[in-house]
Amino acid sequence: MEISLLPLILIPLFTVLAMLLPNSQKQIRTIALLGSIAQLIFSIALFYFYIVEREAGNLAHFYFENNITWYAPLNINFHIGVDGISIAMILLTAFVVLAGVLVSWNMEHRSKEFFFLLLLLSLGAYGFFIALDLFTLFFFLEVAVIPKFLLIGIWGSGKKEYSAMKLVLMLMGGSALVFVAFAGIYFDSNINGTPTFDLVQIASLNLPIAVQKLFFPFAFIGFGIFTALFPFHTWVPDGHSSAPTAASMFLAGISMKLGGYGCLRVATYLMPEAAKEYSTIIIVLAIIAIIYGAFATMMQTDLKYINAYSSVSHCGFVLLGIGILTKTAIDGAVLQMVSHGLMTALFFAVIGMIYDRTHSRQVAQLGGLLKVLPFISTAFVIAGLCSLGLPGLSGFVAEVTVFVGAWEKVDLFYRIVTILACASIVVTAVYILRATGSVIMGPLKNKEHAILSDASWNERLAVILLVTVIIAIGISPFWLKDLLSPGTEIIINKLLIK
Amino acid sequence: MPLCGFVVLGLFGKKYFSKSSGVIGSLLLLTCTLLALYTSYNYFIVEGPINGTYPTLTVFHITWLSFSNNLSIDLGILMDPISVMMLVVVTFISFMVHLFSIGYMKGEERLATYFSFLSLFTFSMLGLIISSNLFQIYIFWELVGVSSFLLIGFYFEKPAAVAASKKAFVVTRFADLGFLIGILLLGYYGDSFEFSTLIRQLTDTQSLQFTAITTASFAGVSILTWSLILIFMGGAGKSAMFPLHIWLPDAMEGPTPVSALIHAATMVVAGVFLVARLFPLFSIAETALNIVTFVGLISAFLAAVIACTQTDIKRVLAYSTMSQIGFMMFAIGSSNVGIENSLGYTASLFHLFTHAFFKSLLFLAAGAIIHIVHSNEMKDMGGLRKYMPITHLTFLIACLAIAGIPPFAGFFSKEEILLAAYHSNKIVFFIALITSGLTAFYMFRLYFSIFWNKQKELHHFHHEGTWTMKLPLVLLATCSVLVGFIPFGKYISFNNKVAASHFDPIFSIAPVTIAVAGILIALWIYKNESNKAKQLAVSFGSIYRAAYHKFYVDELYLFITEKIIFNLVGRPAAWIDKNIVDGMMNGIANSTQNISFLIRKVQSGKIQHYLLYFFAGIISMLVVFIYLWK
Amino acid sequence: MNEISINHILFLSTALFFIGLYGLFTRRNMITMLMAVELILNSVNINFVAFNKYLFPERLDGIFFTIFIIAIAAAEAAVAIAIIINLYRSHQSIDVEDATEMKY
Amino acid sequence: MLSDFLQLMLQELLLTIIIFILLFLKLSSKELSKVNLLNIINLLLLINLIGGFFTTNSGTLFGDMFQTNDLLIFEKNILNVGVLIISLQSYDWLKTHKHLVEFYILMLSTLLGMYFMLSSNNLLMFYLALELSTIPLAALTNFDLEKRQSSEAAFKMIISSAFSSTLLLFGISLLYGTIGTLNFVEIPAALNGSPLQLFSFILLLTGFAFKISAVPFHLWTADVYEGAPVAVTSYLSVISKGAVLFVFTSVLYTVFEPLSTSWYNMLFLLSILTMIVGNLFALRQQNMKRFLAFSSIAQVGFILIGISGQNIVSTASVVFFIVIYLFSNLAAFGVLTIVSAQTGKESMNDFNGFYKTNPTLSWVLALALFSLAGIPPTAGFFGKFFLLLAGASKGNYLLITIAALNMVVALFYYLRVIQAIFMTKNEKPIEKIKVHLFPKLALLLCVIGIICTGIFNTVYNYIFSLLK
Repeated sequence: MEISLLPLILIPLFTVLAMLLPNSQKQIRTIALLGSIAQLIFSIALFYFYIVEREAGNLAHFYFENNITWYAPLNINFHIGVDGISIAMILLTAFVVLAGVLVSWNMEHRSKEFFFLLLLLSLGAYGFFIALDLFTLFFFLEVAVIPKFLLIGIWGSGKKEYSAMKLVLMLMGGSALVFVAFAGIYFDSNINGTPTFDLVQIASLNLPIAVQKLFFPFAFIGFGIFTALFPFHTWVPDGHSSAPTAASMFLAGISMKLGGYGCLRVATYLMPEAAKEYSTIIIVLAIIAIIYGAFATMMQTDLKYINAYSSVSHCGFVLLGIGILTKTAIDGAVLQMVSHGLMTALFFAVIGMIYDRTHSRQVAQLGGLLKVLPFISTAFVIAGLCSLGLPGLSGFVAEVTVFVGAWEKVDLFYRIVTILACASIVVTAVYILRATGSVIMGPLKNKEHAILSDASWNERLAVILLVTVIIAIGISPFWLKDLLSPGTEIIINKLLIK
Repeated sequence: MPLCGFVVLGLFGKKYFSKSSGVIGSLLLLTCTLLALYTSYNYFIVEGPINGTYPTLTVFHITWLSFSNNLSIDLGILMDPISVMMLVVVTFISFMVHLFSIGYMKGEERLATYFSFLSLFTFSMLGLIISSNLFQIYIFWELVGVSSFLLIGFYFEKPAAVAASKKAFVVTRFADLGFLIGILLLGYYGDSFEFSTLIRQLTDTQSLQFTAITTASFAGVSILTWSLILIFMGGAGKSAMFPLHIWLPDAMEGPTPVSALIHAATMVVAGVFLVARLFPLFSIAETALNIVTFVGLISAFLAAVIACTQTDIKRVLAYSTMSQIGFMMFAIGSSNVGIENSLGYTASLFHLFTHAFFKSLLFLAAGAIIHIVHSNEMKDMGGLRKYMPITHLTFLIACLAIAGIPPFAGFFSKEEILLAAYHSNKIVFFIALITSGLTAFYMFRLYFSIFWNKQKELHHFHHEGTWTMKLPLVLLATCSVLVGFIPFGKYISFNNKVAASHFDPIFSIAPVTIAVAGILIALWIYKNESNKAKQLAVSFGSIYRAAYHKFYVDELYLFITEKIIFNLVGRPAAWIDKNIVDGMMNGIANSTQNISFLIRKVQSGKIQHYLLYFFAGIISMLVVFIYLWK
Repeated sequence: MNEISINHILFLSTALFFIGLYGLFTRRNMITMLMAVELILNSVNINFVAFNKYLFPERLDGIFFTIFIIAIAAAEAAVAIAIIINLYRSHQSIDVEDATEMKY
Repeated sequence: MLSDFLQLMLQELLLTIIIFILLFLKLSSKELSKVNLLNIINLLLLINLIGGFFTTNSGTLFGDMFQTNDLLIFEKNILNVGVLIISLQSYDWLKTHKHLVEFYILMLSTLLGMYFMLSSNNLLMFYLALELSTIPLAALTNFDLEKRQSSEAAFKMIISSAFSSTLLLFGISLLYGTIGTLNFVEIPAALNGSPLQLFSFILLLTGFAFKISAVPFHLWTADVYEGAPVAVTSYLSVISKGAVLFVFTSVLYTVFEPLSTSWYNMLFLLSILTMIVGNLFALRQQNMKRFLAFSSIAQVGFILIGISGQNIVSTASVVFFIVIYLFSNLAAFGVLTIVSAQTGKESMNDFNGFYKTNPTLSWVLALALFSLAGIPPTAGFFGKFFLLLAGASKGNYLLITIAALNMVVALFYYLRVIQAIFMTKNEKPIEKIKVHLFPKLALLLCVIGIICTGIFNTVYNYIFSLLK
C-alpha cells in the first residue's frame, strides 16, 4: 500500500493558489474550507494507510519515503517521510486548521489575504512534520513563521504591532540558532566525504561527542524558543493575546508543537549523547516553566493571557517529557503535544467566540455566560476540564504518561521533579476553576450580554470537531499510543546505544 | 455469569448519561438497581461461598494505556463482596434520589441537565466501585469529583454555590495529588496497578517487590507506608476527613437530593471503600493504619462537637456524616490482621452499609422540610410534625437509627465498631463512646427543634409533597429498620472468609445507655422553646464559639491560599515574568536601538571625515594584520 | 656617491603622498582637494617610474601605467570639476563644509 | 587573430556599437519623441542581452591582458539583465528627463567598463576598467541636475572614489615594486607574504572594499545613494557592486591565493563589522533609499562571509546570491522608482497605509523585502542559506552565529517597512498609482526571479557546472 506524501504539501499549495483568483469573500472562504477538508481527509487516509502498512508487517522507521534531489552540489535533497509521531502531528494540524477556517468563517476584512496566509502557515507546518532532510525542515520551519507577523499585525487586537514584531523576532532568533546547529551537523556528518543534511543518514552515523555537546544547545534552545522554553517564553503571552482567533489557535495549537517536534526529532534523535548530558538542565527549565507558568497564570485577568500562560505551563510538560529521556516520558511528551494542541485550540476558539459577542476578554467584566451562551460555555468548561487533566479527556492521558515516565527514573531528583509537576495540576485546577467560576457561572454581570446569540453553525462545527477528538483520545488513548510508540521506540533505542 | 449484568449496567450508565429526563433516568436506574440486587443475590446466595471463601472474580479486562511491558493502565471489572455490596447501596440510594428529585426539582427549567449530571455521577461511582486497578479507580475518582462539582454548582447563579463547588473540587484535587503520587509509588515498586497483582506481590514477604518497597525508604519511613499514607490522603479528601473536610459543609449549597446521594451515601464513603480495597496492604503497614485510625477518630469527634453547635439543618447533617465516616475510618484502622480483630473491617463496612440508608433518609427528609419551609435555618422551623406526619415519622426512625438505638440498623453496625475499638485500643474506645453519645444528642436536638418546639407560623400551608417524594422516605425508613438484621459478617470480611457476626448484648449496654442519655438531654433542652440552649452555650463559652466557627479551620485555609499562595507566589511570578524576563528580552532590542542612535554621529556628512575614517581603517588594518595577527 | 638611489626617489614619492593626504583632509576648498588628489596620483606615478627604471628595466609596464594614470587623472579631474561647477550653481559655494546636507 | 578578437570580445563589441548608435541617435534625436527613443533603446538593450547568450568562447587576448570564459560571460549576462530591468523601471522618470540619451550613454559606458573589469587579466587593465566604470557613475549621480542633494552626492562620490583609486594605485605600485609584474597569471608565483606585499595587498583590498562599500570604507554609500536619482541608486547598489564582487572573488581566489590565510582573517573582521554597522545604521533610517543603502551594506557583509569560504561551492554560492540579490533589490528599488517618479515621495512614513491604495505594488515590495531578509519561500532564503553554509565550511561557527543573529536584526527593519505598508493607519496614503507597461514587465521579471530562482535548482546547478 504505497502512497505519496506530496499531496500533503500540494493540497494547501493549490488551495492557496486557487484563492488568488476569485475576489468575493464567499468564494474564497469556500475554497479555503474545501482545501482544509481535503487536507483532513488526506491526513486520515494517511493514518489509515500507515496502519495498513504496519499490519502488513512493514517495520521501517519512516513510511512513504520520497527522496528528490534538490541541490545536488550541496547534497541537499527534498527528502520526506512519516512515522507515527509525524502522522499524529499532521492529524493535529489538519484538525486545528479546519477548525480555524470554520471559526474565522465570517472574516470580512481582507478575507482573501487572511485565508491565504492561514493556509500558507498550514503548508509550512505539514512540510515541517514530514521533512526528513534538515534543509527541508528548516525551509518549512521558517515558512511557518513569517505569515504570523502579517496575521497578527493586520487582523490582531491590542498592541498588535509590538506583539507581532516580538513574536517573529524571537522565533526567528530561535531559527537562527537552529541554523547554526544545522550547519554544524552538516559539516560534521561526512558520509564518505560529502557532508549531508539527510536526517536518516546522520542518525545512522553517530556524531562525535564533542560535536553533539557543541551543537545540542543551539538546536535545543532554538527549537525550545518555539515551544516556550523558560526564559524565552515571553513571546507567547503577547503573541497569543494579540493574534486573531484562528491565528492564536494555530499559534498555540501547532507552531508551539513545531518546537517540541524539532527538539525530539533533531536535537534528541541526532545528538543522544548530548541529550543525556544536558537532560538535567532541560528538566530544571521545564519544571520552572511548568510551576512558574501555572502561578503566573493565576494572576492573569485576560482570558487569552490565562490561556497563553497555561500554554507555557503545559508545554513545560512536553519539554519535561523530552528531557526525562525514558520511552514513556517521550510518549507522554508527544501525547501532550497532541492533546495540548487540540485543547488550547478549542480554548482559543471559545475565547474568540466570547470576545466576538461581548467585546471583552476581561474576567472581571464577564459573568454568568452559561445562561445566555450555553453551547459556548459548555465548550469552555470542557476545554477547562481537559486542561486541568480530567480523566476521559486527552489532557489526563498525556500528563499521566509523562508522570509515569518521569517516575521510571529512580533517583531523588526525578522524584522531586515529578512531584512538583504533579503539584502543578492542582494550581491548574485553581486558575481554571476561577476563570470558569467567574466567566461562565455566577450571576450575569453585564446586562447587555443578556441578548447575545449562541454559537452559529460553523462555530458549533469547529467546536464539535475538536471536542470529538479530545474525547476520542481521552476515552481510548491506546490507538494514539500505538501510533506513536514505534517512533519513540526508535528514538529511545538510539539513546540506549552505549 | 455476573458479567452480563455488569456489561448491561455499564452500557446503561453510558446511555442514560446522554438521555436526560427525570423519569427515564429513574426508570433506567430502577433497572440497574434490580440488576444489582440480582447480581448480589447471585453472588452471595446462588454462587455462594466456595469452600468458605467468596471468590474474587475479574471479569472483562482490557489494556487501556500501556507504559512499559509490565506497567499499564487497564480497564476491568473486579467482583468481590465489598464491590457487590457497594453496588447495591449505590444503585439503590441513587434510585431513591432520582425518584425524590422528580418531585423536589419540579419546575426547575434545567431539569434535563440536572438528571444527566446525576446519572453521570452514578455512572462514575459505579465505575469506581467495580474498578479492578488503582488507576481505574483514580480515573473514576476524578470523574466523581467533577460530577459532584457540577452538581454542587448546579445553581450556578448563586455565588455561594459556585464558590462551594470550586472549593470542593480544589480541595479534593489537592488530596488527589497525594493519591496520584501514592499510586505512582505503589505502581512503580509493585510493578503493577492491578489490585490482585499488587496485593499478591506485596503481601508475600519473599517477592522482589516486597523487599524493594520495604527496604527502599524515604525520611526513615518505608516507601510502602509513604505510598499508603498518600493514597489515604486521597481517600481522606473525598471522605472529608480532618483536615480536608472543609469542603463538605459548603457542598450543602447543592440541591438537597444531591447532598443525600453524594455527600451522605456514596461519594464520601469512597475513601472508606478505597482503604477497604487496599486493606491487605494497610494491614502490613502498621503506621499507615494507625494514621487512618487517628484521623478517623479526630474527625469523628470534632465533627460531632461542631454538629452540636450548627443551626443550619443541612450543615448539621453534613457534620454528622463526617463524624460517621470518621467512625468507619477508625474502625477499619483499629482492626488489623488476625481472625478476631478483622472485626473492625467488617464493622466499618457494615456501618457504611447501614449509614447509607439512614443518612440519605435524613437528607431526603430534610429536603422535604426545606422544600416546604424554604429555609435551612432551624430557627425558622418548629412544630412541623402536624404538617408532615410521614416525614416526621421517617425522620424519627432515622434519628434512632443513627443514634444506635436497638433494633434500628445503626445500632448493630455501631455496636460492632465499638466492639472492634474496644478490642484494639481502650482510649479509642472511650472517645468513640462519647462521640456516639454526642451523635445521639445533636441528632435529637435537630429532631426536637424541627418537629416539636414552638411552632412557627408558615407563610402559607403546603401539602407534604408528591408521592414520588414520600415513597423514597418510606422505603428508606423500612430499610434502615431492617438492614441491621442482615448477618453482615457472614458476607463480608477482610479475607472474604465467612465469619460469624459477633453480637454481644452485654457489651452493647454501654453505648445504648450513652445514646439514650444523649437523647434525654436533647429532649430536656429542645423539647420546648426555652433559653436552656443559650445558657448551655454560654456555659461552654469559648469552646462553643470555637466549635460554632468550625474551629477556624476554614479561616486557616483561606489565609494560606489568599495570603500565601496568591500574594507570595502568584503575584511575584507574574511580576517577574512581566518585568524581569520580558524586560530582558525587550532590553536587548532597546539597547540595539540605542547603540544605533549613538553611533549615528560617525555618518557626519562631511566628506573629509569619511576620507579620514577611510584612511584610519587602512592604518588599523595594517597594524592589525602586519604586526598583531600574523 | 653622487648618484641618486631609489630610496631618495621613494622618499620623495612617499612625501608627496602624505602631503596629498594632508591637503585632502584639511583643505576646505573643493578645487584644492582635487589638486591634493592629483598630488597623490603623481606620487604613485613616481613610484611606478622609479621601480621600473631601477628594479625591472627590461619591461615597460610601469611606464605605461604611468601614462594611463595621467590620462585618467585628467578625465577624472574634468568630471570632478564639472560636478563642482554644477554644485556651485545650486550651493553658491565650493566650500566642503556647505555640502553636508545628507548625514546620519 | 582578428577572428579571435571578434569572437572573444563579442559582448564588448556589441555594447560599444550600441553606445555609438546611441550617440548618433542623440545627434538626430530632435525628430524622435522620447517614448520612441526609449522603446528603441530598450530594444537595443534586449538585443544586447540576447546577444550575450550566444557567446560561449573562452580565451585570452592582447598578451594575456584580456580573458574571457563561460563564467565571465554568464556574469556579464547577469549584469545585462540588471541593466535592462533598471532601464525598464526608470521609464517614467526618463520620459520626463531631457538628457535621457546621455543617461544611457553614460550608463552603458560604465557597463562596458565592468565588462572589461570582469575580463581583465592584468592590473593595468583592471585599473582602467575600474575607472571607466566609476567616473561616469559620478556624472550619473549628478543627473538630477537641479537638485542640491544630487550634486552634493556626486561630489562626494567623485572625491572619495578618486581617493580610493589613488590608494589602490599606490598599492599596485608597491606590489609592482616588490614583484615586478602586473599580470594576474604571474603574480601568485611571486607572492611571498612579506610585510610590504601585505601592505600593498591591504591597499588593494581597500580599493575593492570601497567599491562594495564594506565598513569602514562605506561612508560615502548612504549619502550618494540618497542623493542620486533612484535609477542610478539601484544601478550603483546592484550592478556596479555586483560586478566588483565578481571580480573581487576571482581575484582573491586566483591572484592572491598564496595570501589566503591573512585575507581570510581580514574578511572575517570586515564582514562582522560590515554586518553589524550596516544593520545598526539601517535600524533607524527614514528615507527609503538611505535605508536600502544600509541594508545593502549589511548584505555585503553576508557576501563577504560567503567569499571567505574559499572553495568552489562558495564561489557558486556568491554568484548565486548576487543573482538573487539583483532580483530582490531591483524589485524593491523598482517600486521605489515608480513611486518617487510619480509622487516624489521617498520617506518611509509616506508608505504608511500604502497597501490600501496599491495592493499589488505592496505585495511586490513585501516580497522583495522578504527575499532580502532571507525568508522562504523567496529565493533570498536559499541565497543566504548557501552563503552562510559556504562560510561555515571553514568551521568558524562564531562568525556564523553572529551572522545568523544579524539576520534577525535585519529582519526587524525589513519588517518595519512591511508594518508601515500593511498595518500603520494613514488618512491620506499615496494615491493609486498607474504603472506603465515597461515597469510592469520589469517588476514581473523580478518577481519571477525572486520566486523561481530558489525553489528550482536550475540556476545554481548551471553556475556550478560553469565552475567545474
